[in-house]
Amino acid sequence: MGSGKQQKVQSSGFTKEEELLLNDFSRNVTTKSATIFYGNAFIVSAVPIWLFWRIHNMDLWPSSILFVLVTAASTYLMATAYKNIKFQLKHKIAMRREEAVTREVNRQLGDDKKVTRKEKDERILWKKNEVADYEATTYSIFYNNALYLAIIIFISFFLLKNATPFVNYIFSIGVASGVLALFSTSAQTN
Amino acid sequence: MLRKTLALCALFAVLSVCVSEDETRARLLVSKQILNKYLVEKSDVLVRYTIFNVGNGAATSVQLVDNGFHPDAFEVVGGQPTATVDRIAPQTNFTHVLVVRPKAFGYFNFTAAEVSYKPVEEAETLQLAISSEPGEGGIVNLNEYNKRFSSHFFDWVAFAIMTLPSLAIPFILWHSSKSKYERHGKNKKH
Amino acid sequence: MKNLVVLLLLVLPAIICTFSAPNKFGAYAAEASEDDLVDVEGDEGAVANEYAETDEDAEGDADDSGSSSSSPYADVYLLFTKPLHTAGQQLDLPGGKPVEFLIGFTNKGKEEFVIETVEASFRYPMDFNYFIQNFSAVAYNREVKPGLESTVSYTFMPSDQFAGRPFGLNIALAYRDANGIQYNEAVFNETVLISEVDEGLDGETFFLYVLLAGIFVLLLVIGQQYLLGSSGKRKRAAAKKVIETGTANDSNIDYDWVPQETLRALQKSPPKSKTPKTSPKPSKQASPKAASQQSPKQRKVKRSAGDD
Amino acid sequence: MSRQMFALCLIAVVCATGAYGASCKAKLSAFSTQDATILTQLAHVAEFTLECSKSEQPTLFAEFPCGKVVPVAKVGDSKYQVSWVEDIKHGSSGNVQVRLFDEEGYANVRKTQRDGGKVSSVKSLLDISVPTKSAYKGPWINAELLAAFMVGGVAYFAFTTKGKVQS
Repeated sequence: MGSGKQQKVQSSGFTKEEELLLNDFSRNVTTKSATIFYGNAFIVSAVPIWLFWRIHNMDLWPSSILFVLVTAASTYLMATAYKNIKFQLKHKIAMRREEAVTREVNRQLGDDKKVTRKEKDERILWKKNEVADYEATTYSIFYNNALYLAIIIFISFFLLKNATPFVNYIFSIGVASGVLALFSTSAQTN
Repeated sequence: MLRKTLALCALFAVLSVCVSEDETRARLLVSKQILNKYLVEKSDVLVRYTIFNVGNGAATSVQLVDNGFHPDAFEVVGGQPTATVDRIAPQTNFTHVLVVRPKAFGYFNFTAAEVSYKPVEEAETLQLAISSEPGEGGIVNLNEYNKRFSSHFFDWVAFAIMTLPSLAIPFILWHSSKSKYERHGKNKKH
Repeated sequence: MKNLVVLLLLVLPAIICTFSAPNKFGAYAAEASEDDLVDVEGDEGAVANEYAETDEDAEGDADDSGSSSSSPYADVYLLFTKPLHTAGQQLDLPGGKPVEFLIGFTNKGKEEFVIETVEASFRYPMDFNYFIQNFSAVAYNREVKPGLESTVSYTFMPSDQFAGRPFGLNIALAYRDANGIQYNEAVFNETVLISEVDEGLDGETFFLYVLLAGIFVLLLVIGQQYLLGSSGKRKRAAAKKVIETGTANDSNIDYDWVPQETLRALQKSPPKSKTPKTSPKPSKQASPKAASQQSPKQRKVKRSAGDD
Repeated sequence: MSRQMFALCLIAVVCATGAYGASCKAKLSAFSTQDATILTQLAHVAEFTLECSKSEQPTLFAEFPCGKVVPVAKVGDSKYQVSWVEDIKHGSSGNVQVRLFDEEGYANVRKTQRDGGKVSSVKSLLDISVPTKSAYKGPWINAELLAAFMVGGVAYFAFTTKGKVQS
């Protein structure tokens, strides 16, 4: 988180365009992607309830309050993890894609002589940003979901196999989402 | 005093009888065992009767009768609850198997079986022996058992179906974008 | 006497503590079944031994296992069915495996007997007064009518932690006759050896693990192959590009980390001098943050390069 | 219902001519326990009725492939039962050849055993082959283990791919 602020402080010295550029690469997410993140986080947090209901024989209604609370917490943590991993990946992906994107934009605008160099660069930049954003978002969701489910299954069916479903549920979901959220930030600050 | 002497006399009498009879007498130990991990309604209950002849004479006309499985409560699916063996040699054992299925669930007291035999070939009276008692066992409801011990295969399949979109959709989106731009680069190259 | 009791009180907890899990059970069992034990324990004079505590009451029962408290009308026979045991040999019990035995009881008298309990216990082979592990006393309360034979079965599990050591195994059968007189017969009172079960690896689980390891390795290999395949190509392609294109290729130039100002400046300057070429490779090393923070510096450097 | 169907494998089979002039026929029905998940051992039961040319009902002894000779229990009018249990681990399926001896044959068997000969050399009264079925020993692989490995594989893939993307 600290680094984000740092960036902002530093960015004050830049031009407007630079700021815009930096903004694109900052942690801040638009409402659209926030919706995607929270929606996904909610789905993936709610799905394990099925496991605990059917396989660990947890009663659905008596523990519904627990389900709601834990799912909400997990949703928040997962969304954080998505955001952080996405932010982390976006730069790298942008660097990777720049060549291909440049080429693509060049080809699209190849014949059009009216487009100025600057406009072309801006388009490339914009396109690259878009592509990187898209890929980072999708990959971040995939990555976090996969790890989340793996951790939950491992904890609830192996580590806490013999614990009561109640404890099992809280711990497996809590640890899974907590660990993911934690590692997503720690990896970023490195 | 009188009683004591009487008892002593009786003891001697018995002892002398024992000594005289010891050469040829058969002696049976009968065990009745339920070889089940779980007793489940409408499922096999495996009963094994083992007759050990620990005497030094052969037991003849050995008849094993188990009235413990009432036809109202149990269905005999394999073997018979009554069996006759002509001869059990000394220092050998005889095994008889009965498979029943309980018709209902609940607690059931498995009682002992009875064995009658002639300890000596020419004996007129039958010696009656009572087997060991498996004791009380809880017969589990079949549905309950299935719920608790089934492999939950279909629950897992359902879980897989539920989690698949959250993993596959972001992955496919990411992968398509990735391959699009990477192929792009390659095509251009060659 | 008092001294001895005090000594016992001191020594016993120490002994119990030296044995971990199973002995917790043992100690617990001893505590729990205390009430039964008053009558059950001790072969000799157990009936009169009612003052005794669990652990002390066996005093003096070791030296004489002669069943003085057995009824002359009762004939008792013990048979180990698991493991099968022939009389005369030393009994070898597998540690960690259930041991089953049958006790045949023949009523030779005219009055009925009631088989009350059977209890097995491990004791020190040197001194049968000391209990190592008490197995739970099983209450049968089985009537044996005159002339009848009855069999009771008992199962216990010696801990595999005891493996390789000899123990005194005492099996006590408690019964009473029609007059209510209690008898307590030591059906078995010998030193047994607890043997180590040399199971090695359970074949089934071993194969399961092998199978799982195989699947895992396969997954790894597939994943690796897949990743190496795609990334390898990509890397090679990237490397080639760096070598071949050089400055000549316009499309290869990395513009996005170049600030707009510089770009503007570059546009004005002759095409030859627009050298700022950052191939993907070097920039890869820099962390994202560093890259974005570097831009002002780069700008300066590049500017100077352009001015030259 | 299907379990019951499975469990009750009634097979009427086998007739063979015995020695000693008396020819006997056996009508056999076999039963094997089907669900090993609730049992500690498996049982196989063969019940058969014997129809001999002579009206008498002989005392029978059975020899198993392992060489063990045991008396056969009579469970009714010319009805006999041979039954045995085996460990779940060694549970097998297929036909088990059981050789039946009458008392005369059994005496021969004992004699051969005493002389150190092979029991198989003694002629039997009748051979029956008891069909045994293997029992259901639970799922081949633990569902949760499978699930764990699948999701673990996906997570591993995701993790390594992330490394590749970031490097």
